[in-house]
Amino acid sequence: MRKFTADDALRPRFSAADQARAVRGFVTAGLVLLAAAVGLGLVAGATQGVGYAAAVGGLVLAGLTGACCLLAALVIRFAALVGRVLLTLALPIFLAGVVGLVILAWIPALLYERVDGIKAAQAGGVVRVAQFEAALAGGAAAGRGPAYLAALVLWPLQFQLARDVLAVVGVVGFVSLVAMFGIWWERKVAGRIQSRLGPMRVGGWHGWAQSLADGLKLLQKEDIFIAGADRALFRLAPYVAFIPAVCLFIALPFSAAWVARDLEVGLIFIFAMLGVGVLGVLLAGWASNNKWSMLGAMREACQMISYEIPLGFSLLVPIMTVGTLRLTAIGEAQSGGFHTWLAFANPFTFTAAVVFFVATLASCKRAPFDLPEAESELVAGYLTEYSGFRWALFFFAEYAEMFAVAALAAVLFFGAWHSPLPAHWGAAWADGPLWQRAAHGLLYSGPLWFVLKGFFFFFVQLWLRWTLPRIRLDQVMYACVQVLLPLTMLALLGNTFWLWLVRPGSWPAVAVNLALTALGGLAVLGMVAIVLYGYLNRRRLVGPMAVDPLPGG
Amino acid sequence: MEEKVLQGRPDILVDADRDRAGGGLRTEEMLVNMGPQHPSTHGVLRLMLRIDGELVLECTPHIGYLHRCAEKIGENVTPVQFIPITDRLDYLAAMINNHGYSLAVEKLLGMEVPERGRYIRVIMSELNRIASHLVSFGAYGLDMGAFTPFVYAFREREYILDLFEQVCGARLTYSYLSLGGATQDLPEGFPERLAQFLDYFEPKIAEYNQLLSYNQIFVKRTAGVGVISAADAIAWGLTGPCLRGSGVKWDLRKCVPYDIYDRFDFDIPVGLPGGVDGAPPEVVVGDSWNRYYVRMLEMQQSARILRQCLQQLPSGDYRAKVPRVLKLPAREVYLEVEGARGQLGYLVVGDGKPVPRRVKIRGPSFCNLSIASHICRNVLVADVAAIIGSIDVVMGEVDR
Amino acid sequence: MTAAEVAELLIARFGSAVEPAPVEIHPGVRVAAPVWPAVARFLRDDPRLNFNLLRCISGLDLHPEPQIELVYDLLAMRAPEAPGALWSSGGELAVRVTVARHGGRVPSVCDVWPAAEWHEREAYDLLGVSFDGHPDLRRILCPDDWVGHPLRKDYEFPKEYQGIPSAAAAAEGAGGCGVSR
Amino acid sequence: MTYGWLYRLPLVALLGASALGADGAAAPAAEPGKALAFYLVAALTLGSALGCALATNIVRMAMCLLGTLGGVALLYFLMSATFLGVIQLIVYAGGTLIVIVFGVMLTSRAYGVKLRPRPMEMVGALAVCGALLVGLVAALLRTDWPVPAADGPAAGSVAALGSALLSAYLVPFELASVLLLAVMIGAAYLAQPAVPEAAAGAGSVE
Repeated sequence: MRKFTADDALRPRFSAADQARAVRGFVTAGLVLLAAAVGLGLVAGATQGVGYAAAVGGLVLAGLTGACCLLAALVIRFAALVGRVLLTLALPIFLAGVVGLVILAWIPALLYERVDGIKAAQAGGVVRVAQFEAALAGGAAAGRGPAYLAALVLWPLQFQLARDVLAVVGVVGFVSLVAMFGIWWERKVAGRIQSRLGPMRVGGWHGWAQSLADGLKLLQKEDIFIAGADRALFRLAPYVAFIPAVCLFIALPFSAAWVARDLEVGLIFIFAMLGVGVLGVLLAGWASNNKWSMLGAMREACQMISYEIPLGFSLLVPIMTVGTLRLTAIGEAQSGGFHTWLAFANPFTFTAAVVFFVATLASCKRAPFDLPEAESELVAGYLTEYSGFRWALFFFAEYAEMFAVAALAAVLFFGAWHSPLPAHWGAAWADGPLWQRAAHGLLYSGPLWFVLKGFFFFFVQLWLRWTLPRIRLDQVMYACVQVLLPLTMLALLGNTFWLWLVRPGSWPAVAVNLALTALGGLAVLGMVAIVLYGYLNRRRLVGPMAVDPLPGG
Repeated sequence: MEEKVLQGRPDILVDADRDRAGGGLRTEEMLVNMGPQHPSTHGVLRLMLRIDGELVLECTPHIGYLHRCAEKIGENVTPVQFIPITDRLDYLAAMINNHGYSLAVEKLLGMEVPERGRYIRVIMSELNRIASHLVSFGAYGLDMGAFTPFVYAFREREYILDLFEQVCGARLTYSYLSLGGATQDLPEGFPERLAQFLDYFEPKIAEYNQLLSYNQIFVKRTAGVGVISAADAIAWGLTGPCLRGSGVKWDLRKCVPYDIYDRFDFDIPVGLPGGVDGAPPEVVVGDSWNRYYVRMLEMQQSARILRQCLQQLPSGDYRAKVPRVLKLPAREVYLEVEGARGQLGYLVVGDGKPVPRRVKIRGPSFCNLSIASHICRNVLVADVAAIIGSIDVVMGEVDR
Repeated sequence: MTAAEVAELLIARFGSAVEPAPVEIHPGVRVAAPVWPAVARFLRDDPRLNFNLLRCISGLDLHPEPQIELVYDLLAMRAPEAPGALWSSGGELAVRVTVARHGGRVPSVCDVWPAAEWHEREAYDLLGVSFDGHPDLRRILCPDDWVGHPLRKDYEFPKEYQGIPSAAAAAEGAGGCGVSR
Repeated sequence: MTYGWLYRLPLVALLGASALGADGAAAPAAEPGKALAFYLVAALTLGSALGCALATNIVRMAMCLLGTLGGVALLYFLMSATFLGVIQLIVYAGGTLIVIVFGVMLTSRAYGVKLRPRPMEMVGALAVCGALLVGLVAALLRTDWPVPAADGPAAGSVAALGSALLSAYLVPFELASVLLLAVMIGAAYLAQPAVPEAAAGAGSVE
């Protein structure tokens, strides 16, 4: 069998005429959009008065889209070359991508900080390009040098709208990447757990392009409508599921500085979005005009409404401990290192952390709570009648939600974006020059740790999914009402008394903290040990006949 | 025991019963087709479910989607030609089908099979029983939502299929055991490879019990679900693991030994009451968990038989002389063997011609499935998958 | 207990409605259709016989004779004295009931052995034997609108089913090597 | 009488925004982007409210209701009353609406059922709505909309809201919770299966 490589996925075999037409189209669109961006920029720059934020937003949007169009034209024109380069550089791109994404997320935070500084120095109103230039050049406006270019780039960032547009673009991009990486990773993890390899072919290194190829496949699939389905709602459902999943990320803080909108009520905003996403599933189940879909949707509604209660109660514990709904504040409250993480503060926060994780499994429809799409009972539940890209949207939403709740667990209970190391070790860098601050932010208490922790809990979700059977509907309800709910209430009450009676720094607080910290550390070490054991014995465990040739074969 | 059964029932069902009795709040009933294309009906079984929310009020099996006129074909071809058709009955345990039909026709003809041929037959039957139970174990895990045991089961089964491939070149429909013995001798080194497989496989069963059988969620899903009493099991003609799961210690290999099964030392596992021999406390004799667990235990016993076969395996002819043209005498025979799913019976009627006048096949799954409508009543939709999976039907054999 | 002994018992109880059927290898008794449910109940409930397992119902088309013979294969499973011990076999028996090919009716034994339900449906479907008192006598393997009973010796395979040409029709065109010779 | 109120109508929303927003006192005229957003969201809210009234299919109505409720939540967000907006989403969109749709699904036959009001119902509804509209417009015209002090306490903040609920408005708050408790008990009582007559011991002869 011929090996299916990135060539096939990345280098579409289209005719030269089609290629030329596509390139022409994209170039035209790109140029028009860029021209529009320049025009808007001129308008905004010429007047520079108040109230041209709309023009600025248009400028950023048109500029980004135009650039994307031109990039697409380039990719199509040099498709063969791109394919070859991607093929050779697959591994570096893949590895650099993870770190690079985080850096990409970190740079704007630094830029915003700079812009805010300049803005504050100029006190009030809209800051002019010249003032930016002067600030960057460290003195009076200095002709048309690099400082001028930098000033042009930075100038729109003083408007919240421009930042918002960038943030939304970034969030959507991140969600797509998380979903694509998550799907590939789930398949790899599942494969390894099942003594298989998982995707190995597409793209070369460990099938890294599998999700890409799947996406291409799904895009090309026929978009099937069921006769008798409610078409409008059937079309609407994937978006109703997907948009809240994206909205989750708007309030999710990647670090203290990098959050699309640092809402005062960030925590319950995320909670609300988790709840609204269910409507998409309900709608999908109903609009499909299929009894299995309907059963799946009903299960989802049942499960979600029930599990919102323990989920909400377990959220109350960190809220009460820190005293705010602002996620960045909750994160900053745990900045001291491993032992200051909220989960290890007292037994009740630990309980709340466990309950929170279980409840999020249920709200994300992950095993063992994957009843809404239980393939052995309901065919595919609410997804039964979906195909192609609409189906993919549900999956994007699901994986985005999975990462979001995993990351939320990290923010609430496991030190948010802070590394486990004690804070004072890295304190020297935190106030150093820019590069030291950037490195500190990136490595010591920044988005890298946030993403790592998010993916750690994501991995735990996958691990459970590929190990446990599914529980039954009445058992789901039982677990919610008779196990989790009393537990969370106990945790809430206990936490109240703990906060009231136990003085921070007193010996019971310290002892419990140390014991729980040790427990957490042991759990992580145990996981590492299991993974190592499996890796070292990977040949022995599958038996001696794994590569048993046929007689004469 | 009745009380125990009630304990296994989830509260929601007891409530639902009460609702119906008292005419409480009710949702509308609807009819749902589970199958013929459904992941957990193991083929083309169609179950008509009348459900009230998640509660199944009535379950009517509809079969025949895989009817391929095996019996009609049997009346038109010679017994040797019919062997490949038997492969397609219970396609997960084709060797046992070959074995049973060969035995029936040999009994009709009064033919003797050489010793080595008999041992080869038992080896193949038992090996295939393990392969079949592995599929059942894996697929049952899948029914319960656990994907991983399925892959492990298929990995092990793959080794068995490799062995079969070395023996006869086929991996699913073997046609290897035929009139007079086997179609060819065991290949060189086969006993060693089989021993190697058994060394590898036997410890694995305990691992799978850890992974699935004793998993708390799995136990909660299967214990006390679809309980069949011993009397019901016999009345509905259940055989094989389904019958033994109900606590009836009955196995043709022991009770009415055919071929050379009286030479081996092995146990007949039966359903366990809760808390006995490592069974979880929730378990009831005759429930889905026991039907499943009997298969796990039977794999160990089959491995035991295989080890004894390897010790005793004689040299010599693997096949009796079979004349080119066989005339079936004008008499009839009904013979049953213990298949992977129960008693597989063949009725062969001869009338002096090379083709039989009538071939009738008693597929164990056909009888086992007939109890489905009886026990899939007042259960949850998820339990239907648990019950049908624990009965472990192969539609090729049900529909013939 | 051998088939001959069972036959003696039955004749003593039911008289001439039962006679031995000493078919070679597959011996049993022949029972007249009207008394068959009573005989069945006796076979199951009498402690000496205890034929509690109905293994199979096979219909034999005796064409060209205008009869169909139903063979009920029974097995006696004896529970052990001690709980948990191996069950033992109390012997097997083939009961033969003959019925007319056209319009013949046999009383159902579903209430004696619930296992008979599907077997009788199969005999009805494939051989066209009607069973009185069967709770749900429908076709089981063939579609509900199928014409004819395929296991009859004089069965002609239809040329088409709901507009779909059948394999037999195709084989006829190709020189004929279909199922029905 | 001037027509100034016509222009101020959308600004009512924005005034709150500038008053409650973290940025402090930006003049309303400085935020045409927000005005644009307000008009868009208002159109969404009104449009889906209209859809909810005109749709004949109950699930479509529910979805239109989602648009309306979401639109109102967005209006709250525009006014920087994020807490109110989020609560709106949790309680109405994420809770009530789901229960409505769930209830509709349980009746399973709702698929394909068309709900059309009878003419008399239409007339009645129109009359009530017309009266409501007249009343509201009259109230709008008569009220002199005060511009809240820009540097006042952040009235929309969660902490302030919480304190207010547990101090000044403690009695209404507790009354509301008692009401909800009563509703819960009532619901549990209604959902309880009726006691079978035999168990009740009443051999009713009819």
